Parts: sequence; structure tokens; C-alpha cells
Amino acid sequence: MARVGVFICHCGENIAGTVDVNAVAKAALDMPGVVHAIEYKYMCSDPGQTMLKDAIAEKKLDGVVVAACSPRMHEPTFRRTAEEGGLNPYQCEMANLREHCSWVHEKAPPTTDKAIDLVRLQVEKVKRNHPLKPIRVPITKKALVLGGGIAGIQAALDIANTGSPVLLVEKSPSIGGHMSQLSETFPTLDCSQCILTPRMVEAARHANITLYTYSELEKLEGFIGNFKATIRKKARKIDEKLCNGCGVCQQKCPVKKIPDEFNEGLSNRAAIYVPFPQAVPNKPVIDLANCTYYKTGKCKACEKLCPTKAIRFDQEDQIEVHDIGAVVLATGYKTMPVSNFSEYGYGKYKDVIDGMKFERLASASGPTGGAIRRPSDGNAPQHVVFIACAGSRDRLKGVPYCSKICCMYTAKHAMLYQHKVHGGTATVFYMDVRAAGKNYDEFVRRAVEDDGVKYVRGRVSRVYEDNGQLVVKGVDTLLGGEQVEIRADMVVLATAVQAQDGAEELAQTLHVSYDPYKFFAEAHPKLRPVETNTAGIFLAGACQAPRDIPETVAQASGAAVKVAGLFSQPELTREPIIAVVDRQPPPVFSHCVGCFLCKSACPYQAIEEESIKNRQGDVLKVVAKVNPGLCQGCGTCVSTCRTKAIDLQGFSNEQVFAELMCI
Amino acid sequence: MSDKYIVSETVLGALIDAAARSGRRILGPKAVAERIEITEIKTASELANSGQSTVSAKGTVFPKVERLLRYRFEGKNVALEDVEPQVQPTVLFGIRPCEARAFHALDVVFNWDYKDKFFNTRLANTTVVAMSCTQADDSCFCTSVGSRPDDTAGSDILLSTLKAGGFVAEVLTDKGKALVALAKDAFQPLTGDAGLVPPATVAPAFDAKVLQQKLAAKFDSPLWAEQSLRCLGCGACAFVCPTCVCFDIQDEADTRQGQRLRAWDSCGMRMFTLHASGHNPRDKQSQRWRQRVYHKFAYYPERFATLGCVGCGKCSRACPVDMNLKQHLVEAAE
Amino acid sequence: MSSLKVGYYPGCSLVGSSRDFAESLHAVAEALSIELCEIPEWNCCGASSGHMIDHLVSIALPINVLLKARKAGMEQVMAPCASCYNRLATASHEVATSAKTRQQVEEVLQTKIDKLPKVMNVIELLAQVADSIGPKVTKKFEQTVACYYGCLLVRPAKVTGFDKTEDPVEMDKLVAAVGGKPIDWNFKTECCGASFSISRTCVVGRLGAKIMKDAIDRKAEAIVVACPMCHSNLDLRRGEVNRHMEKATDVPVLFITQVIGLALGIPEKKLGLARHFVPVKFPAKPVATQVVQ
Amino acid sequence: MAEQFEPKMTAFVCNWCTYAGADLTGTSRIKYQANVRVIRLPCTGRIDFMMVLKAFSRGSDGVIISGCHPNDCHYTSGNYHARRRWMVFRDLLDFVGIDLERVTFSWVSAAEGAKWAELVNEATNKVRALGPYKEIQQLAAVGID
Amino acid sequence: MEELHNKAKELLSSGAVKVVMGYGKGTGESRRPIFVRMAERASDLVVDSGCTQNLATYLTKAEVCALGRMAIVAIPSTLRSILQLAAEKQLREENVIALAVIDGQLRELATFDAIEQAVATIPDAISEADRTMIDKLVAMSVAERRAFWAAELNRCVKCYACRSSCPMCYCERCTMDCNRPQWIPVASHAIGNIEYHMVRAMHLAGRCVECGTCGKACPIGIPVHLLTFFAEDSVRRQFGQKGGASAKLDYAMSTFKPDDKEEFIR
Repeated sequence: MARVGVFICHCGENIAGTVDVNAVAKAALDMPGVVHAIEYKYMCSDPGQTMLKDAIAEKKLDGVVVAACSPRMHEPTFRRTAEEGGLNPYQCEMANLREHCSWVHEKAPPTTDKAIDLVRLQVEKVKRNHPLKPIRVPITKKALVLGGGIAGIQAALDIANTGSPVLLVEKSPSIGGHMSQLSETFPTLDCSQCILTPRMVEAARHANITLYTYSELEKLEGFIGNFKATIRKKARKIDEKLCNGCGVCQQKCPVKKIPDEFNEGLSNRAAIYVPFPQAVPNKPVIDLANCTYYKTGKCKACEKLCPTKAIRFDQEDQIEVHDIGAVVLATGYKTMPVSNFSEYGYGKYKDVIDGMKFERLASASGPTGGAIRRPSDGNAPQHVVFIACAGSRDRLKGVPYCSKICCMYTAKHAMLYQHKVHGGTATVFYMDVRAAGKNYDEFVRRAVEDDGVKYVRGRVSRVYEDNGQLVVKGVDTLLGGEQVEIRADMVVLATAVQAQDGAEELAQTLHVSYDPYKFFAEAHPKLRPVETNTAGIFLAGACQAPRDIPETVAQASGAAVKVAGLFSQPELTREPIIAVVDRQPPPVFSHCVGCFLCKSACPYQAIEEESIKNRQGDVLKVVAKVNPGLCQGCGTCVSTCRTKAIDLQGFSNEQVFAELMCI
Repeated sequence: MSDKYIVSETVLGALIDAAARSGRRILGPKAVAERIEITEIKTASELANSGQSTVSAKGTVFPKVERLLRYRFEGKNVALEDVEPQVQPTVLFGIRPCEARAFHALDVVFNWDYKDKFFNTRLANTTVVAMSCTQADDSCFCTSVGSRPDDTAGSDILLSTLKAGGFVAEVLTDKGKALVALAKDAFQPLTGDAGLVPPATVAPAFDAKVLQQKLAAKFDSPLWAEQSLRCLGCGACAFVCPTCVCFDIQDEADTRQGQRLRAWDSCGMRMFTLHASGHNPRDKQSQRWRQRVYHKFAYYPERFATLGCVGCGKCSRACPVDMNLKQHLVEAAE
Repeated sequence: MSSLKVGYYPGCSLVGSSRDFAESLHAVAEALSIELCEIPEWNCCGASSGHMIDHLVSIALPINVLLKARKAGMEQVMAPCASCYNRLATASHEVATSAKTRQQVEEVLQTKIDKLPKVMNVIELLAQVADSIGPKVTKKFEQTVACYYGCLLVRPAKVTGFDKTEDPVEMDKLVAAVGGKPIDWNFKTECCGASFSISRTCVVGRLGAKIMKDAIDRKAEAIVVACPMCHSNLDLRRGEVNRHMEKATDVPVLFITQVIGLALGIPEKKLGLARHFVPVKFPAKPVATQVVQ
Repeated sequence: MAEQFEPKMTAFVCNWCTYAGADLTGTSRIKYQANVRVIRLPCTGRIDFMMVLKAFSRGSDGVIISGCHPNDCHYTSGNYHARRRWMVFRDLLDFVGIDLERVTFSWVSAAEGAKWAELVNEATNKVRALGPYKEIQQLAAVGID
Repeated sequence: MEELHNKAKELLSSGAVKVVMGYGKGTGESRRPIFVRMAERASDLVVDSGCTQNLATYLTKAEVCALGRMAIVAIPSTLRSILQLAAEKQLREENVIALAVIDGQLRELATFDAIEQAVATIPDAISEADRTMIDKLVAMSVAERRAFWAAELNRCVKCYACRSSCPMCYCERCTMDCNRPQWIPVASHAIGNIEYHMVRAMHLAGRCVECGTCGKACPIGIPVHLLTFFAEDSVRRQFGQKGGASAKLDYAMSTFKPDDKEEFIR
């Protein structure tokens, strides 16, 4: 006969105020198998926990039910207490009398009845609990960081500095990401590249970091501490060892009219190119789509002229497979394609550009050497209109969320413009100015007060051309909703921040969940912001939500610490809430008939085939086997199993059935 | 003691009505779809005068599920509640003589040492009006197991069909008398030769005595494996059989209350002999088939000096794979 | 080409102020072998006043129309009047997206709402048969025109789900298909003042002037519309409009159906051109020069 | 005066979304009817259709089944598998004459505390209106002599 | 018939198979499964309209498998069973040859692919009567359906003839036989019976080959096969796949599509 102890918590007034805890305790004592039932003000308090421990010893309890708050809150606490009391932690269950009862029902008899039932459910369950041992799995102490932007670089460096090797994978030819394209950074206006490039170089030089630029993750198998990552190194068609980055090839390449991605198409590049002067690694790559040789089979100019003979037209993609312990996702963001906004005439009018283009115009390393020149005729625009929230906070045609960085960079743009084009006028159309951040609001104020940027609170309905000049038609809501029409030489759209293309596919290959906007979902919005729901995969930067640089860096370091923390343990212990296939004495061996319909049901490929052999080694039976490392304990296989040969520890058929017998 | 009467269809009807009025439940073989079921009947015309019902009349004295006791948890202790069999006096009307005979085979088990109150109460409340067979089929073999199409054993009244229509009712017991008494005046005593429709001819297929001797030596014969190769191990044979007494005891309980049930079981099923250890003394279908045969034709005679089979052939008809008991027994008796 | 059968909701305009639209529509439909089946016992769509006064009424009225159409076995319903179209579309969108509204409407109408017919405007309909128009053209409509969509045909996007909300092009395509030269201009979807036509004509004048000016600046010889209100505000109210123009204009305003009708060589009479206030005449060109008084 | 019938509601919910959502209902102090008894499982994928059958034969008047929204499953696809099973199971329930009005399926995320309260109230009211599920409950005695 | 006898003789005498499973003369006019192990007994085999039981059930019966490589006289549903059993890893290609009479002539199908092709050409097996009965039931009100099944299933005596005769009920331990916990009551009272047949139908959804053998097996004539037929229908209707169509695992109920319809979920 079981010996169950029931411990009812008042949670101050939270439970006792609504539920007649005394009645619950009395009822509990009457339940078959219950030998001890008490109520106490705060079970989670020190004295409360001591009561529990003592009772286990004195009453020789083999099961404990704590009727208090949600198990999602305190199950770990009380399981630990039970363990300290000399019980297997998994012999302890919780009845949720607070979130599921006292907080949601009126003070009335039915509420107490429900409380009693909830206790009864858990008593019946706990009587069928079995002592379980946590699962121990080894950890491969090597991290994979996806994305070579500032987030990825920061995470990689921090992990590497704790002494663990890191693979930093970047899909474009150079690390650096969006930050390397920026001109200056708010709120300090220091040059983006000046602060970034040292980090890029450090990452490249770091003994613990292996760079995989121009590479992509093809596959990720396995589970926390034991992933297998398949990486495709795309062929640069260059022998990186020989190449010294002299750049002759790009000067001599006959194809020169390819819009330069790094400069947002404001300038051109060759078919063999280094994305930008400070690129890391500073090695060119051949753009197969545009290279004459790959199109016509002739040319090879670069090969002929390369001083170190580093060109390799026959180079193939390479596939590498690595054992990985943890993954940091830092795949960043993209800005919304402005083609969504025909009313702003983007694409129709050369001088309507987006923020990223403006960054390049304003950047010293940009096509204009930092001078603000409008694309159409290269003249300095005398009046520039900035339109904030181009797509952000726009339920209908854009995204409902706030892109967070636009207010700040628009202010920065306007400010830079004022600095660079003296006597020019900058007008900003905005909904609200969201400048929450250290020195942020001061920064915006400076733009308005010191640099005289005009802020118009209102939306723009249309940008059109009226004999050769752009007309921005909008409303000034502060002027009693007056319609305003401003003639401008250039219009800059602060386009919304969106999840990177392919984020969804990536999320699916990695089994991480994502929100409706394809941003990767954190495990808990407040308390676990850098973890995903998939153990061992962490988040850094704008792949999780729009972020500015300081936040991104902070989050990257956060993720890095999580990884370091994981790597600091000798081995992993995991909740033993996993499925098991039963084993029986011969001649049955197992009730599993080996139909393996569970196999296709398992979301984690955790079900393997096991051959049961006799001493002679001939196979007597092939049955399912659950890999305890892979199984996450969802129990989908259990409800697929016709013979009930698979069961889920902690939520076994017997336990659930027993609960059903109470209703 | 036996007295015979001439009874017309109408008189039978009158008897049924009278019995019903006296608060008795009237069950009898009735054609439903392409089967014959033992079911409640109102008039004599509903009766299927020939052919075997699929399921035997066993259920009236030994139902497929019977509640033996109830209990409820009151705090820490259990309150037992003995249940008395609730039985309505019943007349089994027009069942086959073989089925009537079968009650004896049940009786010997239910009253072997412990007297089963449920069975006994039900039997005491059952009056059997059998009707001798004028037709038989390939599965019948009553004559091989010491019975005959007009067997009186187990019946309180036996009806035999008259060429001229109507029946001769042979009242065999006090229970029978009591029943007749309900419509006494309608019954005319039989005088002279009745001119009965000759009973069905069921050619003897084997000699039960010989069979019993042969079985003694055949326990390890490959015959059983051969015969049971197509056997699926279901319980159809046992559950339609009028003499199969195997039952299972099941407690159905929750955290508040429970009940103990007695339910039909079959030695043909794998689970029947499965031990908690996982060991199963009758692991193969052949062993279970052999058990079925031996139980009825070897162990019964040894223990109760009677056969555990009345040759009704219901099992053969019910079997999804046509395990014909007669044929198998003939083989066994060779 | 096999005939296309479509449910047809005239609404009040087409039997009143915009008979010319109706006439041209029927003429063109016939020429393109489109069968317009009028919804039996159709009722008011609840435009203008209705949806300003009571939300439920503004939904229930159009739904009632659509239910009747459904009952008559119509898969899709075309409402030529942009305002009717917008009401019908809005209503079916509302019941489709809000269970609450749906249930309310069901109560009011005492009927279960299952599947409702698809609602389209005249452009949508013509676009369906666009390819078949070209071959049938007898006199190319060789004018430079400004296609004016107004607000109700394309907005709000989530309701209409038709064409590009801010920069629609479907009408331009149709015009091009019959030889016309649509211009790229800025007031395609600007407000014309709509129902202020009656109550605040000066507003209509001011807004209309803007529209006309930009169109004329860009050399438009005609404005093409698909909405009775746009038409009356730019045609019927031309006097008011001209008052707000530096220089009065007589650039005509045609319904898209009239444009196509002309190109298909349908006699002007059948196209109701005569009903216009601004005479339909174009700078000397072979096509459609004769003026109808 | 006859007191009104209070239905027995049994809910099977997943730990990560609906159970958490119900916790949120609690923390936000949203009130709902006390008829429901929640059985917590790791995932809707673990919800065996037999549990639903049992719930009914055990005398539940209504059953609620709820888990993570599609795409949101803590185990990535448990809820998809569950959904498939339910699609067929519902058909069968209906085919053998079990009243689908008494089975409520729902997705309630960890953020939808209010929805959980709504769900429970709606389901409970619906079943209260339908009355006790005697059709099934009285079967418990049938066939036993 | 002649053909079959010769083929069986040949297979047995050549030692290609150890046993030919087929139909033989039974009591009266009936047909019964027979297991021919000697060439000279080949002529016991019968093929006619009376052969309706799906013999695939024996392919997983230990005693029969013990005989060695087998040939099986197959009706269309038998072929489907073979594929489904193969898909569920219960059957090895080299252990079984199917002898099927397809439009008039005997075909020897030795590979799963061959069987798959054959099956693809055979129309679905459900009889008119069953079809109309299902339609009739579907047309009923919920209450009427409940009444119908309550009445039918209440008669069930849990003899398990349906389960034992079903080719897909090959589990060594059926859910019914689990007693920790006792999911389904052993006693055959109304509730337990409904639960039993529901479970069986669910377990056959997507696996049922629609041979109807379970229905034929029921000694008291409960149309249990309608339940599994309906479940199979439901799967086919909603997921567009069918039990017994292929030997490659393609089990509707342990896979999913993200866009499965869910209008019933709120």
C-alpha cells in the first residue's frame, strides 16, 4: 500500500482566501493511500520545505503531493526538497490549487470541491510514479555561430575567449554584416566601420575561431551537446592560401557593370570581387552568374593576370560535417522591399531611396566618399524628406510591429545631411519618435534643436513628380490635420525591419519555433530571451526581433554566456521524462510488434530499430528502441502505439488512467 | 412420471400468454435476419420450429456478464455490498433438446463443491419447454454423445410436432406441470397414436466411449496441431456453446466504488492461461484446441461422469474458419 | 468564346443618375458575350447614409443582397457602382472575419449564412475577359487618357483585394487593350468628394480641380472612370470644378465601358454618351469625333 | 426548487501552451466556471483518443482538448499529429453517435489566458444546456445481469 | 482451378514453397482455409465465389509461419493486406508468393512491386450493400446512429472473432489485453463493447484493407466492419491515402500535413 503525503499550501491568502484548505486536508486524509495531510501558510518557505522533508522521514512517505501553485512555478523546488528528504524527486507531484483554482474561481463550495479533486488526481497519479534517474549525456564543447554580423562576431569572440572552439559561418563572402555598411552610428556618431573592423579582424585571427565565409549550414541533426552540423563551403574559385588580396583580378576583370550589393546598387563591381575594401577575409570570389568564363567558356583574364596564380576555375563546393555542442543563431534581418510602397514612388523615381542606400551615400567608404549626392543627377539635394515608419506599424500593407531602429537612424540621417549639405533642409514625417535608450532622446533633440531638422507629425499619402521635382504629399496632424505638400529633391524611406529571407526554412531545419513574422521565438519573452525552445540553440541580435547595435551586442554576449555555461558542465543531465519501449522476459521479449508506425510519428527521429538476438546471434525479434538522448518526451509515439508497448515516463498510461479514474 | 397432451398452435399461444400474465419472461428461438436468436417472444408463431439458434440458451442461467458484488470506499475502509441475483421467472420456450440437456453439464460445475447461488437461483426460476428436432445439419452430432433429437433430459416439457399440425406436449417435471396448470383446460390428454413427424435423423459419427479411450493415448499426437492450424484462437465456439462454463472474474473500480463481475471466458484464447510472470503453459493454439477437446470429452467424463458436449454443433456453425467439431472428433476417435 | 454568366447588382445609381453607365455596360457585355443576370428583388446596398448611421444595417443590407444572389445560384456578383461594390465587399469580408457580426446578421436576417458569392467590380469583370477584347476592336480608341480609379474600387486593400491599392493599373491595361494611351499620373486614387456632390459642391469642385489639372498637365484628352460618383463629380459638376481651375477645361469623362464600347464600334446611342454634361469630343482624330447635342 | 445541473468537464491539455495559458488566466485573475478538471500532459501528441472515450464512459458530460497553435508546438509537431488523429476520431465519434457538441478542440497558447477562460465557460455552458450525457452514462449498467 | 492446382503442385514439388495456403471444401457448401503441404494434395484447392475470407491473417500466425516459405491464394484484399503488412515490417518479400486470380487468369506475384502494380489495377472492394449501409447510417441523426450502434454492440460477446480474423490485428498483445491499465473492460457490457470497437476502428484507420473479414467472422452478425470501413473512408477523404496501397511506409495516422484542415478547432 502506498504511503502518500499531501501538503496543502495557503500561499498566504492566495489559496486559503478562496479554498477551504482545512476541508481539503481532511478530504485528502480520507483518500486511499494517503497517510499524512497538512496545510501550511507557505509550503515553499524554509519551514514549509522542512515540514515536507521531515514528514518524508517520519511517515516513511513514498509519494508526495504538494497542493500549491502551478507545477510550472515550483515543481523543481519541491522535487529538490523531496530529494533532500530522501525521496526520488520524481515521486513528487503538484496539484495546482492557485492558478487553476483559487485565482480563477469564486469563494464557494464548488471551488473547494475542485481543489479536492485536483488533489485526488495527483494522489492517484503519484501512487503510480516510479523513481526515475536523470539522463546523462556527454557534451561536445564546440559551438556553431550562424551569421557573421556584429551579433555573430560578438558571440563567437565571447565564446572563443572562454576557451571553447567556435565555427563562425557567414553566407556572404565577408563577415561584417549590415553594420559594416553603416556610415556613422547613433547616438555617438562614431564611424561604424572604425569600431567594427577591429572586431572582424580579431575574430579572423582568434585561435579558437574558424571562419566559414561564403558558406551555409545545410543540415543540423542531433540534440543539445551532440549536434551534427553539415556546412557547405561554396567555391570562391580562389585558392585562399595563395591569394594575397592584391586586387589585380578585379581591376582587370572585363565585366564591370554589376550593381554592387555592398553599396546597395549605388555603384558597380566586377565579376570577381572583394565585397568591400575592409572585407574579412580580404579574398575575392567569382560571381558565377556574371563571369564571362562561366557564361561563354572564354576569358580567364583574372587567371592569366593573377600574380600568385590563385584562381581555381575547377574548384568545387566542399561539404564539411562537424560535431557541435551548441548553436547561436545570429542571422540578422533585412529591410522591407520598398516595392511594397508604390505610393512613395520607389523604383519609379531615382531619388526616392531607402535608409540603407542613404547610409552608403553618407559613408566615407561609400560611392560618393561620404558626400550626399542624389542618384538621379549627382547633385547635392537641397531639400530631403525622410519618411519614418515606411511599413512599420502598418497593419494593412506593412508589419504591425515597430522596427525600433528607424526613429534613431532617421534622426541620424537628417543630422548627417544637415552636417554635409549646408543650408539644406531636412524634413522628417513621423508617427511618434521612439527614442528610448541611453542618450537617444538627447540625440533626437540635438537633430531638431541644434541642426534644425523639421519634424512633421503625420503620414505621407503619396510621393509624386511634378515637372521634374518630387512632391511629398502628407498631413500635419499637429497643424489641425492640414494637408501639406513639400517639394523635395530626395526622399528617404525608413523601411521596416523584417526577418531574413529563408528564416522560416532555417527554423524548420533547426526545429526552433518562430513568430508570425518569421523572427525566431525566444523560450520565454522575459525570462529566457536568448534561448529557443530547442535546447542548445540560442539567439543573438535581429534574427529574434528588431534590435539596435548595443542591444544586439548585449544579447550576443548573453547567448555566449549560455553556451559557456553549458560547456562548463562535465556532462548534461536531462529530465527523464522520455518514452521507453517495454521489455519482457522471453519468449515475449517485448510487447512491441515492430510495426514502427511510431517511427514516422516521432518529431525527433528518436526511435531506432533494435534486433533482439539469441546467444547464437540470430535475430529473434526486431523491436523499437527510444534513444534517450534524442527523445524530448512529447509522447506522440505513445498514443500511436497499438500494443501500448511504448510508454512515457512521468506521464505513463497507468498514471493518466489513474487520474481518469478520479473524475 | 410423464403425461402427454395434444397441443395446437393456439393452445401453445394460450400457454405463452398465460405464462406471460403470470409474470414469467418467455424466451425462445426466433429468426432474426439470417440467424436464429434466443430472445423474448410474445406468440407461438414467432418461434423458429427448426434449426439451431446461433448462441445457446446458456445465458438465461449463466449470463455473459453478471455482477457478483459491489463495494465502495468510505474513507480508508471498504464497504462491501452483496448483490442478490435479480431474476424473473423464465420460460425457455421451444429450444432444442440438446440445449435443454446442456444445463446438466453446467450444473455439475456450478454445484461441484461450492454451490453457486447465482446459477442455482436462475436455474430454479427457469422452466424449459424443449421442442424435438425434425431437422438436423452437417454439424449436428447429438447421437454420438448420448443424446437424440427428441431427448427429454433437462426439459420440463418436451414438444414434438404432429404430422397433422400442432404438437404433443410431454410434461416431464413438476415445473412442467406448474406451467401447464396455467392453461390446464386447454390441454387434451393424448389418446392412441399421435402420428408424430419422425424426429430428425442424425447418423452416429463416432462412439464417445471409444473417443475417450483414444484420447488417453493421443495427448502428444500431431493431430491437434494439424487440426488447429487454421484455428484463429477466438472465443466464438465457447461463447455460443451451451456447455462451456469457463468464466473470468473482473473488478471494475475507481477511486470511489467498484463492482466484481463474472464474464464469459474461453480456453481457446491466449490470455486464458497467461501467467503474470509472462509464462503461458498453453502458449500454442494447438495446446488450447487440445484442451478444449479434452476438457469436454476426457476430463468431464472423468470428473463428472458426463460429457461436456451435447452435440448441438453450434461451435462448428459459429466458427469463422469452419472448425467442424464433429469431423475433428471423428479423426480423434480413429 | 463561351458565354460568361455573372450575377448583376445595378444599385440605385445605374437605374438613376448613371443610366449611361448601365447602357454602355449592357452593350459591352452583350458584345463580349457576358450574361448579366440581375439579382432578383435586390435591395439597397446601404451606401452613403446607411453605413454612416448604423453599422449592423450597413452589413445586413448588402448581405441580404448576396444571400438573394446565392439563392439564385450565383457564384459571383458584379456591382458596377464602386460604392455598391465596396459595400458588398466590405460586408462579406466582415461576416467572413467576425463570427460575432456574422451571428448578429444571421439573427437580423433570420437566415444562416453559408457560402457567399464572390463580389467584383466592373474592372475585375472586364479583366477576366481582357484577352477577348483586343480581337473584337474595330476602331482603336486612340486617345491619351488618365485612368481615374477613385477611392472605392481599390480600398481598403484587405476588403477589395483587387489591383495595387495605391497605384492601380487594371483599368490602364484595359484602355491600352483597345488602343488608348494611359498616362502615368498622380491622382489615380485621390478623393473626388464623392457624396459631397450634393451637400458640399465647393469641396467637390476643389478636389476635382486638382485631379483635372494633373491629368491635363500630363496631356490627357479624356478621363476614364468606373464609378458613378467619380463621373458625376467630374462631369456633372464640371462647372464647379472649372471655377477652381486657372483655365476652364472641356476634357470629357468617360466610363471604361463607354471607352471599350466605342472601340468595339458600338453606336454612341447605345453607350449613352449623349447623357454626359461635358460633350464627348476629342481633338481632331478619325475616331468618335461627332458631337452629340 | 430543482437546482441546476452542473456538468462534469474534463480537459486534456498540453503542458507548454494551454496549461501555461491557464496559469496565465490565474495570474491575471480572470474568473471562469469551476466545473473543469484539467489533466496535464506534455503535449497534445500524448493525448490518446482512448482518454477521451474513458472520460465519457467515466461520466464526463463534456471534454475539452487543447494545445499549442500550429507552428508553436514545444515539440515542433506533436500538435500536428494530434490534429490528424482528431480529424478521424471526430468522424468516428459522430459515426457511432457520440455528440460532437460535447467535445471541444482548441489551440490556446501560453499567452492566451483570456481565451482559456472563454473556452472553458463556453464549453461548460454549451454542455450545461445539453444536459447530462445520460445516453452514455446509462449504458454503464446495460449488459450486466 | 486447373491452373492453380498445377501451379501449387509445381511450387511444392520444386520446393519453392513449403505450404500453399488456400481455400478448400468445408462443411456443407462452405469454404474453409486449408494448408497444402504435399504436391499430391494440391487438388484440394478450390477457387470460386465462396472464397471470401482474407487468408492474409495467417501470414502472421506463428504456427503457420513456422511451416516455412508460403504461397497464398489471394483475393484482392489479400494482396492489399500483404502490402500493408510489408509496410509495417511484418512480412519479408522472400517469404511469400501471392497466387491471385486477376480478371480470369492466375498470376504468380513474387515481389511487393508486382503486387503493388496488380493492386493498383483492382478497384476498391467495398460491396454495394456495405456502401449503402454506411450511407444510410451517415444520413441518420446522431441519436439514431447512437441507437443503432448501442443496439448492435450491446449484443457483442467479446469473442474477438473480428479481431482474430483481421489480417491487420496481428499485434501479439492487443490494447484489449492490456491490464495495467485496463484501458478497455474485459466484460462485454455496453460501454466496454463500444470502447472496444471504437479502439479497433481507430487502430485500423489508414490500415484497413476493407476485406470485411471481421464482419463475416462475427458469429452473431454485428456489422463491425462498417466501423473500420468508415474510419478508412475518413482517412481517404481527408488525407487522400489508403491502407494497403503500398509496401513503403505511408501511414496516414503517424504523419501529417501542416495544412490539414482544422476548422473544428477554435
